[in-house]
Amino acid sequence: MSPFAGAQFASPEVIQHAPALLIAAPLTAACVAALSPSARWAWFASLGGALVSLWMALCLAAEVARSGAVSYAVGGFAPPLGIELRLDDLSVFFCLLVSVMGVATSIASASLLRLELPERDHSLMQAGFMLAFTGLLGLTATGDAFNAFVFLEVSSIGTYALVAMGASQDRRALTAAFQYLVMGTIGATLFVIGVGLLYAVTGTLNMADMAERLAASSSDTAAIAGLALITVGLALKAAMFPLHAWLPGAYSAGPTMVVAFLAGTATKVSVYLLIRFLMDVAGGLESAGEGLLTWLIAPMAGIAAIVASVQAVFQTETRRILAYSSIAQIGYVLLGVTSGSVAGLTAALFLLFTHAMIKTVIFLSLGAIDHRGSRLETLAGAGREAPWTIAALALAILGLAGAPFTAGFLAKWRLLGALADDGRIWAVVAIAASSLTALVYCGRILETVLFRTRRPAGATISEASPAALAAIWFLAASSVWYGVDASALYDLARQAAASVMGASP
Amino acid sequence: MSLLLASPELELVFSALLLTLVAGLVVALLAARSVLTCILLMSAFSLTMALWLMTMDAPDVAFTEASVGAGVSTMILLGAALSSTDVIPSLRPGRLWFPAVACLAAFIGMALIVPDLPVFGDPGSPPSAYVGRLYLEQTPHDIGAPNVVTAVLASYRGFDTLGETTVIFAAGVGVLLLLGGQVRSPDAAPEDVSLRASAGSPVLSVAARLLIPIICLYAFYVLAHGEFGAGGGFQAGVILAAALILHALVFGVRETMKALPVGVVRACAALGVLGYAAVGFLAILNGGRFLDYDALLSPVFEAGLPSSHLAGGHHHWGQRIGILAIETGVMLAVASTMTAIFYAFTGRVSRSDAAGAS
Amino acid sequence: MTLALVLTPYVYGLGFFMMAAGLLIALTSRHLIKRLIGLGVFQTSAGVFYILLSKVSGGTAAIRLEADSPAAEALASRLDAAYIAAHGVDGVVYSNPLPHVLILTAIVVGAATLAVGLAIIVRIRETYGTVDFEEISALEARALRDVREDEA
Amino acid sequence: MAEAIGWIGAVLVIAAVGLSIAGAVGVLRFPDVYTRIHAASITDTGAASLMTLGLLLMAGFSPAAIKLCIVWVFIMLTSPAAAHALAGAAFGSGHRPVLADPRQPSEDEA
Repeated sequence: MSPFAGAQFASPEVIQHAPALLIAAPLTAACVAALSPSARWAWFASLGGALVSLWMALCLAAEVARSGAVSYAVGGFAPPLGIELRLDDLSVFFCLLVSVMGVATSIASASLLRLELPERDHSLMQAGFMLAFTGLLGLTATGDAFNAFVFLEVSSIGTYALVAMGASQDRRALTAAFQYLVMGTIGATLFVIGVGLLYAVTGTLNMADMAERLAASSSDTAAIAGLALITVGLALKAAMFPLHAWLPGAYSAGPTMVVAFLAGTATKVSVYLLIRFLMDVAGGLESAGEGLLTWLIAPMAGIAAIVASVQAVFQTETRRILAYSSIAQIGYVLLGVTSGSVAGLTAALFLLFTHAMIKTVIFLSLGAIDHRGSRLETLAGAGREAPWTIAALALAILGLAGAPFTAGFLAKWRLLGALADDGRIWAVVAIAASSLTALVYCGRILETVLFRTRRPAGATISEASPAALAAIWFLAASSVWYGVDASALYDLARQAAASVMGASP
Repeated sequence: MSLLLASPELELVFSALLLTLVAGLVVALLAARSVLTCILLMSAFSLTMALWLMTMDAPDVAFTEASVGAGVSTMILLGAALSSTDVIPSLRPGRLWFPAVACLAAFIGMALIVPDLPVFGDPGSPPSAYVGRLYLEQTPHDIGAPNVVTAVLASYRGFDTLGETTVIFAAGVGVLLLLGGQVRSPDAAPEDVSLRASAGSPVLSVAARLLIPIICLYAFYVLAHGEFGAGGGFQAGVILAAALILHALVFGVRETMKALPVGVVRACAALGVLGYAAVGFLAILNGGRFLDYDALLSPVFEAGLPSSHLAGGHHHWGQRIGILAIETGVMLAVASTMTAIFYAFTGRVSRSDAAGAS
Repeated sequence: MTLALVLTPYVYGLGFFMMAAGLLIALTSRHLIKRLIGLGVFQTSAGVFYILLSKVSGGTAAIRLEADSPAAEALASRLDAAYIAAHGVDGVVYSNPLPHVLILTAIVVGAATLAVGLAIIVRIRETYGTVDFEEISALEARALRDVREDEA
Repeated sequence: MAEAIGWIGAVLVIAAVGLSIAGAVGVLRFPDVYTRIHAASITDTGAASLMTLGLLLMAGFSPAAIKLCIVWVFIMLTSPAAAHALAGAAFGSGHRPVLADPRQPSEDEA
């Protein structure tokens, strides 16, 4: 049972247009933010846009729970002529993920920006943030392959510049942003070439139509090549090993609000697209989708889980440690996705959501106490000077390490269980080894913030602002709540997984 | 008239020859050392590409490629590269082999699937026979515009175009964030970055005074003509921006900024996107789907318009007005974003020059 | 049609060659601006592929003509009636408009990428004093070493 | 009759192509900036005029003919102005015309 079954958040007239409003609201907010005369108004605009999107996502979740997948023909033209917005359980799951993280980041953003950038840049930063948010929501909602490319670019183009704005604190933000731009553009272009190959074979761009025609097509060399290109392109965007080189730089040098939002959403949405194309669109080509999953993605994910964790141990800067841990987590999630069972995919989605919450908490709290690209040691003694922020940070780190009674533990436990049931012992070993390694770096961070005392020369650390604290604690508390009683989120994930695998939940 | 028309097969050969020329320019680009050479080759590449696109029956794309690739892109590339035209050697061979092998492998992999791709010019291939053909058949009935490319761009796939306009807006936001901090007010505008020769050159100022209004007029022609021939909001926006940039080149950026401050330009970019989205909202308020132009006018009103399709005629007034409205939004957003980008780049270049001089 | 069969591998080959070359430039050039140019070539070549799919032999641009207008008749004069009947729409054969629309969008995206990339490069030059990839890497490595030595 | 006029137009277009090629050779082979600009701009205007004239003859009386006339007016307006600006910019940035034949170096150069 979906937790949203029976809920109704708006009148039917609004729900009818929810898929379009979901995307149009933050887009409007971005324009208003760019127009607004002061940073304060821009913040209100971005908060408003994010909240409306969250509201629409909730409406859609309820609607999908009630009557199955929602299809919205933009412009009134039925697919395949027009562009279709299509929300099933899986897309709604990701819509909720993106909009929750967007709202949390938006609440904290005003105080974070004040720490990092001059006032005159704030309204454009908010506009750029809203554009990235629009793009990611569009990616989750669209049912058209080329439209997905457009939204991929909407979410990326602004982001490159936003990451580069970290240069006011750390000049490496510029080179990191450039590398991110080159890699991101190559990824998006590979994606669009792949879509072109699928189009050459099927003659349509609508994903559902494409799936049908692929199942009926006789020769599929070009389709397989197209899917392979899409996989590589999205793997670049998702920072899948060995195409992850751009991520640590971007995460360690970008402005906090940008990194917190990206860490929680951008790579996750790429995973969504990967699932959508390989398991849904390629559904008719049994050999292609599954072959790519089994022989390309699974081994790479296993290596990523181990290698990235080990790399994280050897980093000296806090944010780099966390960036490598993100790469490892993407590895776990992909191992779950490739398991080929509903239980495995469910666990992967559950892990993905909890990890997004945890990482957003960590990056937001690090930013809120004004700790950026610097080394871990400078956090020494932070626990005494900013107890509230650090308490949330510590909870999140415990979740990252997989301590019992946190959502992180539960997610990993279920993932390991599902993989063991499928007989993928090597994947279980990889995740277990990686988790043990994670204990090392998580322990280091915890020890530094909680038990060490500040060196006399170090700068003082001040508590986060009330707004930021509210956002941080909301997410931290939910991650603990889902560690104790996961049923709501877990049901949502199972519903999503079942809808992709074509099984009844 | 028959002189203009070669046989279909000869056309394909001609097109393949032009594509060879384009690929030749890429080879030259691979070998080029100086950045300035690279930029000029890129410009030539775009222009040749535009010619090739004409032979491929894609005048709209050719128009865009020529104005964006050969025009605006070259200009901002030159603007950004002006102060470092030094030659930088290629990468050491030791660092080259892995990417080279990877690209070669990708090329071979792609070449292997050629037998599975549609034959060049085949009218029965899946892309040409399915959705593409449906657009050609249904446009007169659904939209009523002769140019099917405009119909698809602005109406059938209008949501894509909204995304495209947003991408341009996002680029403008990004460039203003990265470079725009310095050029807020006309007083703070940099020293004259106009062409050095233009100081006191009557030829240029007379030509510019004569041309700028005509270029603006042409931009609006391209905007309105998009329904019937090649053109549309995007191309019109680039042309409008070209008029402003010509003004800046001849009379100096400071003068242009006085007439059109950065704040106004930025607001126009946002208003363009907002206007596009507003058309979508208006359709929702009238009971249609997002961006459904048929719902823009109330049925009673449209039935009263001359030769409306609701009264048995063939004019789709809602579609027509909707397309014109969103194309105007696109034009506004594109023109102002391009101008903002130009402001940001020229303002910056002269600023670093000044820093170097002092 | 035999001519088209010969041309098919040739034109696709050229398109894929441009993709590979653009990718190579984007990944290996030392000059950052040249990297961006390579990226532009790569993006454009994706467009070339789409446009190759759109061409219909004997077709014309997708701007609807009246079936009995002189232009339509001139176009029809060089094709046989059976071909027009099979592939034409109201008596005229058109090329497929959909890839054109997609590539219009892609060109715009390319220009946007270029603008943001150049803005980042301008900032890099102001910060590091160079746009040579190798020099920037060396500068960063040196900065990292200095930090390590300070610690020690 | 119309056929004959069409052929004359075609000949003019081919002549324009020849002139363009000559201009391109000039741009590549001439010794300095100014002669190269000269080569480029003279063919720009000359070849374009021939080309539009040829196309006019081929098009006959039609809306296209009016557009061609307008195109010709703009080429006549922009091309010389651009050449002027280019030469001015070259002079402003320190390029000096080559006055002697470079193959026979004068004594003060050697």
